[in-house]
Order: sequence, then C-alpha cells, then structure tokens
Amino acid sequence: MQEKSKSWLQFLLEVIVLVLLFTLVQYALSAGLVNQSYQITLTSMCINVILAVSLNLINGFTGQLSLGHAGFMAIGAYVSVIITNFMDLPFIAGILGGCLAAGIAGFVVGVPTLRLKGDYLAIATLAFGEIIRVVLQNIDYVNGPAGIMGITKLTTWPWLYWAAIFTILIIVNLMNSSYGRAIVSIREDEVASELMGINTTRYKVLAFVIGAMFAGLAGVLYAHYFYIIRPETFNFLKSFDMLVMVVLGGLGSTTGAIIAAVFITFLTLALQKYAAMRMVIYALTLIIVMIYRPQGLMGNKELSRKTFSGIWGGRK
Amino acid sequence: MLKIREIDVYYGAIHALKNLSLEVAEGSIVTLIGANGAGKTTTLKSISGILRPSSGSILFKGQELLKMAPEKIVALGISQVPEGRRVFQEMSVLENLEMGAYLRSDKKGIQEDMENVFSRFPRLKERRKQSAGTLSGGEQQMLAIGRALMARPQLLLMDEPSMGLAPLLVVEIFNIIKDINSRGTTILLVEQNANMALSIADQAYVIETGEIVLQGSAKELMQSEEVKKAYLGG
Amino acid sequence: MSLLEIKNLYKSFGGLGAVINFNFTIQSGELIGLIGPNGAGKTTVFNLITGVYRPDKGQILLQGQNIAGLPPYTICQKGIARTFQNIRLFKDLSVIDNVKIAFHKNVDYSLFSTLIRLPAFFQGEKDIETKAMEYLSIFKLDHKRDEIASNLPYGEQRRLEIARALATQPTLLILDEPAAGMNPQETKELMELIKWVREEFQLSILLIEHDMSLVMGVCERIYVLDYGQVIAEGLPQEIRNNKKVIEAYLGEEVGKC
Amino acid sequence: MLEFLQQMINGLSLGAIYALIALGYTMVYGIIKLINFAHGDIMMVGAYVGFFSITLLGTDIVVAMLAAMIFCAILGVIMEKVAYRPLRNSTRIAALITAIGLSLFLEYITVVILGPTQKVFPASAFPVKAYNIAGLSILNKQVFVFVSAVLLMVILQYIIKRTKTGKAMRAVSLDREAAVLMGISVDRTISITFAIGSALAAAAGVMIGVYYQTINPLMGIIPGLKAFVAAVLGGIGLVPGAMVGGFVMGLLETLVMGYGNSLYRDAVAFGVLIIILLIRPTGLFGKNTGEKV
Amino acid sequence: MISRRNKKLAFLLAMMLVLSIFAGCGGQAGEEEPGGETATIPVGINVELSGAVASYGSNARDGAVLAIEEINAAGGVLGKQLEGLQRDCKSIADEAMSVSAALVGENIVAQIGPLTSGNVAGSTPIMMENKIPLIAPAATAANVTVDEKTGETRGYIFRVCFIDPFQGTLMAQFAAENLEAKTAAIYGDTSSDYAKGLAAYFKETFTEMGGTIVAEEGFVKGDRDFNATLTKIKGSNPDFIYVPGYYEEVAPLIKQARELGITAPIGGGDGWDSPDMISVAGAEALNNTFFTNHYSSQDTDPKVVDFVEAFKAKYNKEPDSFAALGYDCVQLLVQAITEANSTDPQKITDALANIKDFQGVTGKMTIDEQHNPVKAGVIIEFKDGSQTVNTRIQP
Repeated sequence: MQEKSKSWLQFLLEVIVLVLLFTLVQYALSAGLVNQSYQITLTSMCINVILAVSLNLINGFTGQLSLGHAGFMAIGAYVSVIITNFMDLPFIAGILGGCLAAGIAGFVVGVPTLRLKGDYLAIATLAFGEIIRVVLQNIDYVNGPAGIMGITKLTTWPWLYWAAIFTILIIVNLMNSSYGRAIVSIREDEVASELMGINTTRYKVLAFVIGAMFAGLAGVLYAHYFYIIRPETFNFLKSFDMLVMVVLGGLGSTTGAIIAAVFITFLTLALQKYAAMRMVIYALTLIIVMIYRPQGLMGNKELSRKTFSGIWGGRK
Repeated sequence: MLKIREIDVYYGAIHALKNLSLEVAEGSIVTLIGANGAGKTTTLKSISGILRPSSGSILFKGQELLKMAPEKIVALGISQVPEGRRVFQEMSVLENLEMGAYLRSDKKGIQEDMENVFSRFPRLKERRKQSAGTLSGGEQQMLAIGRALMARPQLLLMDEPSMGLAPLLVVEIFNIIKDINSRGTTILLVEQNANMALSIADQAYVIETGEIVLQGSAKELMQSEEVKKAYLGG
Repeated sequence: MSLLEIKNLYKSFGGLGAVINFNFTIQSGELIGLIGPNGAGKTTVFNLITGVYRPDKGQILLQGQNIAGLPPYTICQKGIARTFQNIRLFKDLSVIDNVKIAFHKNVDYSLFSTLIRLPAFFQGEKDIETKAMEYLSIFKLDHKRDEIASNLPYGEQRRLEIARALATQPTLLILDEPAAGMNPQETKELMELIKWVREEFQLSILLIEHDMSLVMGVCERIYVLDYGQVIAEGLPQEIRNNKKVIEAYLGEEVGKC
Repeated sequence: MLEFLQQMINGLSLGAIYALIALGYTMVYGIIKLINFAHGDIMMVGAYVGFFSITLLGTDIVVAMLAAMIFCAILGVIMEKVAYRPLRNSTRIAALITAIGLSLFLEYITVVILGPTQKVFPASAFPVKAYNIAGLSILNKQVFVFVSAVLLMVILQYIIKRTKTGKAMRAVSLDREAAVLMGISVDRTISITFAIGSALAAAAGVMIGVYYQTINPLMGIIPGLKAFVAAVLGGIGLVPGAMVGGFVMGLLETLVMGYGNSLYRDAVAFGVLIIILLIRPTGLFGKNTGEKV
Repeated sequence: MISRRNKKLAFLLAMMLVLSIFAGCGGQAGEEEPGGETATIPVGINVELSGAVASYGSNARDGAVLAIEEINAAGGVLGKQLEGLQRDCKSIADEAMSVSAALVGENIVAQIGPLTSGNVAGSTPIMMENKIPLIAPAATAANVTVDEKTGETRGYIFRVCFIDPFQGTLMAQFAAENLEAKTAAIYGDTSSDYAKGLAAYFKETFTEMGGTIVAEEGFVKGDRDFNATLTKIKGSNPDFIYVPGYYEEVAPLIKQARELGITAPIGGGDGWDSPDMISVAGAEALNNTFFTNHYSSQDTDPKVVDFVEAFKAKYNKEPDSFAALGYDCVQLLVQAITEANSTDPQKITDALANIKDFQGVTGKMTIDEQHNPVKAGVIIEFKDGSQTVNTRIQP
C-alpha cells in the first residue's frame, strides 16, 4: 500500500516537472526570450526526438533493421497537407490522417518485407522508402518534385512538446508491458521467441506500424512548420540521419534515442558556420563515436530508471 | 612438448576455464574427456590462439604461445581438426587440402603429402573435384583430418573427431588416429566418447566445468570408478 | 488417446533423409528419453514437433489433433514447450523478464489498456509478476531476478531455460540435453528436479540426453535413434541390453556394465 | 527491333559499370558481412585520381586507371584498418554507421579540398569514335567500358578461384575460424579483399569519367546505391551474382527508360528488387541456409 | 560496475560540454540593434554548400564573395565594409529556414540565396517575418516572389534571374519562327521545378503557335546516361528538342544525342550556361544548339569582361551563370544600400523595389512590381565551340 502511494507521488511529481518544463518554454517563447534560430532548433529537436524514438522501436527494440523511415515521414507530411491545405480541414484531422496513412503504409510495407532478415530487410525497406519518394515525385496533384509550398504554419510549441511526450509515453508504455517484452524477445532470439508462443510476425508488424505512425506524426509536424515539403527532403539520406541518431544513442534505449536526437540537432546548429566542413566534422564524429563506443551512448540501458520509474513505468 | 600452466578463460562473465594445466609429451596421444560445455573446445581454441586466456602460460617446445598470432602457431607445427569438422563447404576437396598447406610453399612436399592423404583416404581422391559440402559426415571428417595433416604438424589437436559418425566409422577414425600417431605426430584428442578415447590414449585428463578434476594414464582412468560412473555410463 | 502420437514422420535436407519414418507415442504423464549418436536426427525430431521445421511427410497428433506444419507459436500455445541444446535465453534481458515473456500467450490485458495504462494493465502485470516469481523460486533463481540472463553461470542458465519453458504451461515438455555441461552433482540434482517437475506440474516430458546416468535414471521408456530411424524402443533395462543399440551407440563397454 | 538492340547495347555498358562496383560490394560483404556504404565514394575518389593523373601528369587512360586502382586499393586498406577493424566484433549496425560516416567523410573532404563543382575529363583522354554496324551505333567508349569491365571480372574470378590468396579469401568468408586454423591471417586477407574491391571501384570510377566525362564529389552515391541493389539482387556475397545483378540492373533501367516512363526507373529497379527478395529472400543466386536450432 | 558507470557518465558529460561550447558560440554573434551602429554591414550568404545542389550554391557563393571583395577594396558602401556571412543550407528547405533564422540573429541587412526555388521558399517565412530582404540569384519559379493564393507580391523577396514563363515562351517562339520547327520533343529535368516550369511554358507557347509535341520525357538530377530515352526520342524524329535543365546533365545529354546520330536542333535555358558545356559535349556536338540567357560570358561588354577576368584570377576557373547571378545579387544590394543611404533593412527593401536600369553582368535590369527583374533576353547559339548571340530580345 505504502509503495503504491509512493509511486503515485512520484508520478504526480513527474507530471508536474513535465508541465513545468512546458510552461517555462512556453513563457520564454511568448515573452520573446528565445530567438528564432533557437525556436527552429527546438522544433527540429522535438521532431527528431519523435523520429528517433519511433525508429528505435523498430531497429532497437524489435531488432529489425529498417532504412525506410523517411518514407513514412513523407507520407504523414503529404497526407496531412492535403487534408489541411487542400481540403481546409482542421489541424487535428491532418494529424490523425497523416498518422493513419503512415500506419497503413507501414502495414503494407511491413507485412511482406518483415519476413526478410538482417541486411535483406534493410535494403528492402530502403527500396520501399525510395519508391515512396519516386511516386511522390510523379504525382502532379502534389506538384511532383517541386513539392508543396506555402503550407500554413500550424505546428506550435504545445503541439510539438506534447506530441514528443505522447510518442515517448506510448512507446515506453508499450515496451514496459507484456507486448513490449514479446517485441524485445524477437530481437534477442527470434526462434526462441516463437517457441515461447509468440507470433513474431504479428509483433514485428505491430512495432513497424506503430513506428511508421509516429514517423508520420513527425512528418505532419514538420510539414506544418517548415512551410514547404518536397519529395527530395525524404530521401534515403534522411533515413540514414535517423538511423544515426538511434545508433548513436544506443539501440534499444529510449533515453539514448532522445539524447542523441537532441545532441544531433544542436550539433547541426552549431556546425552551420563551418559550411562544407560541417559535414566532415559530422562524419568524423560518427566514426569516432562508433570506434570508441560502438554500442552507442547508452548501450541498451535507460538513463536512471528510478528517476523516471513512475511515469515511464520502469521495471521494478 | 606442450605445457599448459594455469590458464583462465572468460566469456564475458562466464569463467570457462579455471586454472587449467595440462601437459602433452612428445610422441604420445593425450586425451581430454568431459561433458558438453565442460571446456574441452575452449582449451583447444586457447592453444590455437583463437581464444586468449587472461592469465597463465602455454609453452610449445619452450615457446610461449599466449600472445602469438594464430597463423604463427600453425607455422610452429600445431594444427587442429576442429569440432564439427568445419570443412570449407563450398570449396572442392582439393582446395580444402590446399588450404591445409596454406603456409607451406614447397610444392613438391605438398604434392607428396597430398598423395599421402589420398592413399590414406581413397574416397577423397575419388571426390577431389567435388565440393566438400556434398560429402557425407564421415568423408568430411576424413577431409578435416587430411586438411590438418597437410600442414605437416608436429602436434595435432583433434576436437571430437567421432562426433556424429556411424560406429563403424568411429572405429576407423580411431585407427587412423593411432596410425597418425605411430608415424610420429603427437596428438591431443578431445572426446565425448570416453571409451574409445581412453582405449587409444596414453595419458588422459577429465575436465568438468572448466576444471581438470582427474588426470592420469588412460589405463588408470579407465578403471576409475568415478570416470566409469560419469563418463562411461556405468 | 495418447498425448502425442507421431506417425511416419519424414524430413530430408537436400535429399538426405534426416528423420525417416519416425513413429512415436507418449502418454500423459510419461517421461521418455530419446538417445542416439550425434547427428542421428534427435534434435531434428524436436524441431519437427515444435514446428521449427515443416515435416515432408507424416503426422504429429497432439491429443488427436494434427499439428504437423503449424507455426511454432501455435504449437507452443497448444501446450508443447522446449529447451535447447545450446541454451537460447533472451540474453540481454533480466532473469524475470525471460520468464515473463513465456506468460505472454496468457496475457489478459489489451494493447489499448497497455498504451494508456488502464487498471487492467496493472492488475495483469501484477499477476504475471507473481506467477513469474513462483517459477523462479521453484528453480532457486528468485534471488537473481534482476540479473541479466547472460551473466548467470551455466547451470543457472539451464535452470532458467527450463523455468521459462514451464512458464508457458505446457502439457508436454521437451528437453534437449538438459544436463549438457553439468557436473555429476548438478546432473543428479537436475534428475530429481525433472522428476519433481513432472509430478508437480502434471505433465509429460521428452528428453534428449547424452548422459546415460540421467537417461537411465529418470526415463520410463527410451527410444534409440540412428541415421534418422528408430532402432530400438523399450524400458531402460531392455535398451541397455539391446544388441543393436550397443553396436550403434552405447558401445561394448557400456553394454557390459 | 533495331531500337531494341540499341537499347541492349546501352544497357550492357551501363550494366558493366554497375557490375564492377557491385563486385567490390559483394566481396567486402562476403568476407566481413558489412554493407560498405563508402564503396561508391571510393569509386568517386578513383575517378578523381584518374582525372588528376590525366590532367596534371598527362598520362594516358590506361595508366590513369592503374594509378586510380593503386591509390584506392591503399585507401581501402587504410579505411578498413582505421575504421572497420576496431568494430569487427561489434554489432553490424555499428559498422554500418561507420560506413555511412566514412561515406560522408570521403564526399565532403573532397568537397572541401576540390570544391563541389564537377570536373570535366578532357575529351582528348579518350577520343570518341562511333561505329555504325547494321544501323546500330556503337561507341568505342562503350566497347572500352564493356571490355575492361569483363576483363577485370575475369581477372577477379581467376584470382578468387585459382590463386592461393583468392582461396584464402573464400576460406575466410566461408568459415573464419577454420581459416585461422589453417594459418591464414584473417587481417591480411581482409585487407587484400578491401584492396581488390576498392581497386575495382576505382576502375569503375575512371570508366565513368571516360564514359560520362564529368565527375563530382557526390557522384558515388547513386551508382553506389544501385550497385548495392545489384549485389543484393544477385545474392550478396557471390561474385557471379554481382556480375549478373549489375547487368540486370543496367538492362532493366535502360528498358524502363526506353519503353516505359523514365521517371519510374528507380521505382521499377527497387520494385524488382523487392519482388525478387520476396520470392528468393537471398537473391537470384543465393543459397537459402536455414538457421541451426 | 561503478567505474563503468562513471566512464559512461564522464563520456556523456564530455559530449554535453562540447555541445554547450558549440551552442554558446552559435548564440553570441551580433548583439547590436538592427540598423544600429556597427563597424561592418553583415550580409547573409545562405546557399547550398553540401547536398544535391552544392555545386550551384558554391558557384553563386564564389560570385557573391568576389563582388563583396571588390566593393570592400573600393572602399565599401556608405563608408563601411561588407561582411559576408557564409552558411550552408545543405540543399534542404528546413535547413535554409534554420540558417536564415540564425543569420537574422546576427543582424544581417539582407540575405543572398539560396539557389533553388524550394530552398528559397524555406527561407521566405523568416525573411518576411523579420522584414529583411532576400535576393535570390537563381530561383525562377513564379511563386517565389508572388503568393499564388492571394496574388500578392512577397514584400521582401527579390531575384535577379528570369522567371520560367519568359524563357520557355522565348524559346518556343524562336523554335517555331526562326527554326521553323513543326514538331518538338521535350526532354527535361523533372526533378527541378525550374526545368519543369520552362518545359510547361515552352509547351504552351509552342502548341499555341501550331506546333506539335511528339515526345515528352524526363530525367532527374544526377543522371548521366540518357542513351535509352534518346534512342526513343530519335524514333519520334522531332524537328526540335527542348532540353530545359542544368549543364551538368545537359552537356552529356547533348553529347550522347549527337553520338546516337540525332541531328535536330536542341534548345534550353540559362541553366546551360557554363564553360563545362563545351568541354563536356565538345564543340562539334554543340553546333545547332541554342539557349535563352541573360548575357553571354563571351560578351565584349567591359563589365562582363572584367567580371570574367577577375573571377578567373581569383578562383582559377571560368564563371558559370550561377557565379554571375551571385555576383549581381551583391551588386544589386549595394546599389540599393547606396540609394537608400541606409543599412536599415526596410529602407533597403524599399530601394530594391524601385531599382531601375541596374547594370549587372547578367544584363541591365529593372525590378518590376512583382520583384522580378525586367531584363533583356538573348538567344545564344553555340558555333564551333563558342557562344554567339543569335537573337536579342528587349522586353
């Protein structure tokens, strides 16, 4: 009984911290204390967190190497823009539509390809991602390669913040449940998992679809902040960027993914001045981190479980 | 000829070999028997330099092997017939034998040894062009032995050569081992089939969960009640 | 009706018969051993029963229902659980999570209640936790619940694997060389444990083992497999004296003992 | 019909280049199971070395090609030693990220040093002639690309099948531990594999320079990706698979461009890849090896 | 265990430290009020230096930097030196936005770039919001300076290049009238909105004038092999082939077309303008090809000659049209600052909107109501390896 009340207290505390953090930034924003550059960085950060955490569900927890995440992001972005800008429906409809469409695409891609293993899966998902891009390039309704310009800016800090929190919460909740354990067991040993009565195909697809939906969410937020979307933005190099965040953070660590997403976002900002040299620095960072810490910043551990155990439902 | 002194091997947190010591005299057959997972293969891998013991020493004719590259160890005259044969499945019988002589460059000598292997295993000669993966289990075992002999080893390490073979073949393989030994090659034999192993060996060691628990002449061990009970199914 | 009846099971790899016309029955509550030289096809039989391989021919009847060719997870859900020759735990997960995964097929809260943390979820997790701890304490692993599985010593890994298999609540438990790598003392304890498990959980056990003392000590009936075929079947004593078996497997020495 | 034959000729020369790049991919994959995403960029470096050899040193095309091959062989060996070797026992995904890092590094270090704009191979390095055979136009550079690609493949096949080093490479890729027991130095063999694979990529780079005349720091990305698809198509790790995969990709793209909508070229290539993987999960020539339980 | 955790922590902290250092230097630049007393006039150069169109971006950057140096050497503007802040937008629209925001934080008075219409669009909202002018060197899509929905001119966005309709229409008229083409094939870069725009207006005008489009094909940026599609086009036997795109693809395309025996005249837009055209395609293959442009780099106009010489001296290469446009962006900005007699962005914007008869290396231009330059167009013909002006069209 006592333990229960303690964990409730903790839960409450964490909710307060989260709301406080939100309010603080919201205040700083409305008071004009954050310059535009950092506003954009904040936006990229939230979007990157959503992307990294959702890709980590597929690559890190389920152990299925996917290189097509940018494709799902593209679908979320395009579908939501069609809903909000072409059909003049409210933003929430765009969000739901974008996520749903990305989820469906995830299902369509996942069901056939998740039978493949390792590198073959990686290349098949990469191929699907590229196909999505090429198809978008050839649809005149969405202006082909030129993309859609002048998208209404609907993504605001509350949307970004709570979308990122929502993503983290859902994925952490999922992972700290029997479903999550089933998903991780696939990564650990697919055959043994199957022999424990787990329909591995089903859970692989489940993880893939959930991951795709959140990639779609990231796409929606992206499209309604950055004013323009083009198929070229969502090419395989974008998927690589996401993979880099996940691996840098540590495969199978949600906190790792978050830290890496934040880190990479700031690194990109900090390196802006260095022109082409920035990419050299970025590349060297990757190589050096991998040589000295191939398991990523966090390995597959979470940062300080106890601190977050209430809201993140840590395993006791 | 080979002296292993107090080596320890870890796989992560698992202590696979604990303070293991073992000696092989020149010209003899020494067998190491024990259950699956007891550490027999780990011992052989440590000798060949595939695994690195964290402490101890392995001396071969007075030379320390502990930090030596595996290919140097082969060059010194230690070959291994690995567990599960591990022939190069998609290479031909001939190529497999050539790989055995990888470090040698005396074409004539290699040719001679090739003929020797073929005369010992006529079946291999018939199938010299066939890829190794298509051979039967027994033939693959012969190929693995032949391949190891191509290096002209002074010390031959054999890891479960009887594994998965028909009883008749097992007898044949053990005869071959005896024969190889009689021509001057020292042998360290790891076996689960304790009966057969003890019957041809001079010296024997019993390993359990990474430790040597018994040692002595093969004859002594064969009479030992403990061994009988645990390994001979008595 | 027998618990499991296998009729004319056949499986070949690349034209080579690995299991040839295998026939087999096990009654409810029986403890049966399957022995034979390495490569005789014992593990292949296990893989066929548990659905890892699809049989080419033949039937596998579990309580009269043919399960041949079903996917492994369905077969597990129907009540067959197994361990592996070379332990296959979920290495990076904690001891208790390994066991909890086995309860997944009986999980009674929905995905929805998981995601938004409804009371059903907490209740379900609590039940799983309690049950998992029960199994761990049976196998004396309760004090290591949060240890990472791969950090356990060998013997404990073996025990954990059996605990995990039992947690799927099978009617038939299949053990692939459970005593491999154990010393005689541990093997002896394992023997007792296996017997006890059978009584306690009211199940049938089928095991592959090399350690003759274990097989002869616990099994009620023994099948001997060689080159994919059953060459003998009977009580331990009969097997011990069967001429074919001595030739193919036990060897002269053992036969004499 | 004539047009079809002309398309075939176009497809074969394109396919030859893909095949040459795919070979390096496949060799490296075969031996250390690594998708070396930097492979396309090695090709780019090769093209630049060839370019400077011709423009600065005034060598002819054959010497330029040799220079590029030697340079890239060394580059490949260094890359393996510095970046991949420390990761040999790490997860493959860590190595994959390193490969992506190396790829970006090669691209942008070239941009920083030489600028992002394209360089033009001097036309004098390889004066183009067109032959008209029965209404078909065949260029000497098409013949050059095709013949040198096939020649290099034959040499490679000879090395792998006949020489001791080649056999050692196969042995290491089949069973690294058993190879060690034969006294084969795994490190050395892997280095040689990188050297040969990178040299082939460099040759492809110079050929692209000759064939299309322009080179730029990012030229390796797309052919690299296509060649990788080709390697997977044929069954990654298999030399004949890479050759066939390369030619299939070349012909396929040409046919889509010639008879379909050229904008869907990449989609069709990737689509075919997915279909083949779904039917034969290990590629056209790959063997399906079940997991041991 | 403890030491391992410490190591992890230490590593994490180290990373954070690096991060904060970077973040710190990112935030410090330019604390002064916009338009306040500064020693230099900061000009943002937000161009593509990495990614797909890095070569265009860096050429434009080279042109702009040259212009800044020349102006500073001549004493600067309003007695102050120009300071070019070069930033890379990675050829991505969102990065262009982020870079603009960072530049705004450094109190720039105007921004040059990015190059492509899409990346300019990414930058646009920031510039509009902060009321700082953006001068695009090469963004040709009509909606760059005009909001399509409302028809309103975007107040702070300017450009020095043609817009798509002008060039497409011009070439269509030229093909139909001067070359007497009845049929035409279009084979353009479909990954570029610029080329797609040109193709669309060419098609419209050409069919209006009674011509027929017999084939419409596309390639994408980075393609180097056009044989398959060219073989197909050859089969349709057009009188004229329109190839809107950039020289990197067009040059090998023309070469391959000639190698395949296609002799029809080929035409394109200002994206063709680069010395690489001749070195790649060769003089012979380029005979009978035409493109619309602002000027000819082989023009004898002293302004052009000086520019080409200075550029060659500094960079040891020939300038292409991007370099020339980048150069003109800076020159245009300087003229606006001078006319406004102020470095206040709003005043510069007003001056930009009223510029008349600015003499740039890409021609004489007047900024119209939609912030597009009204400038002369020329049709340039390649003849035996040199550009000759075939027709001059004053708007």
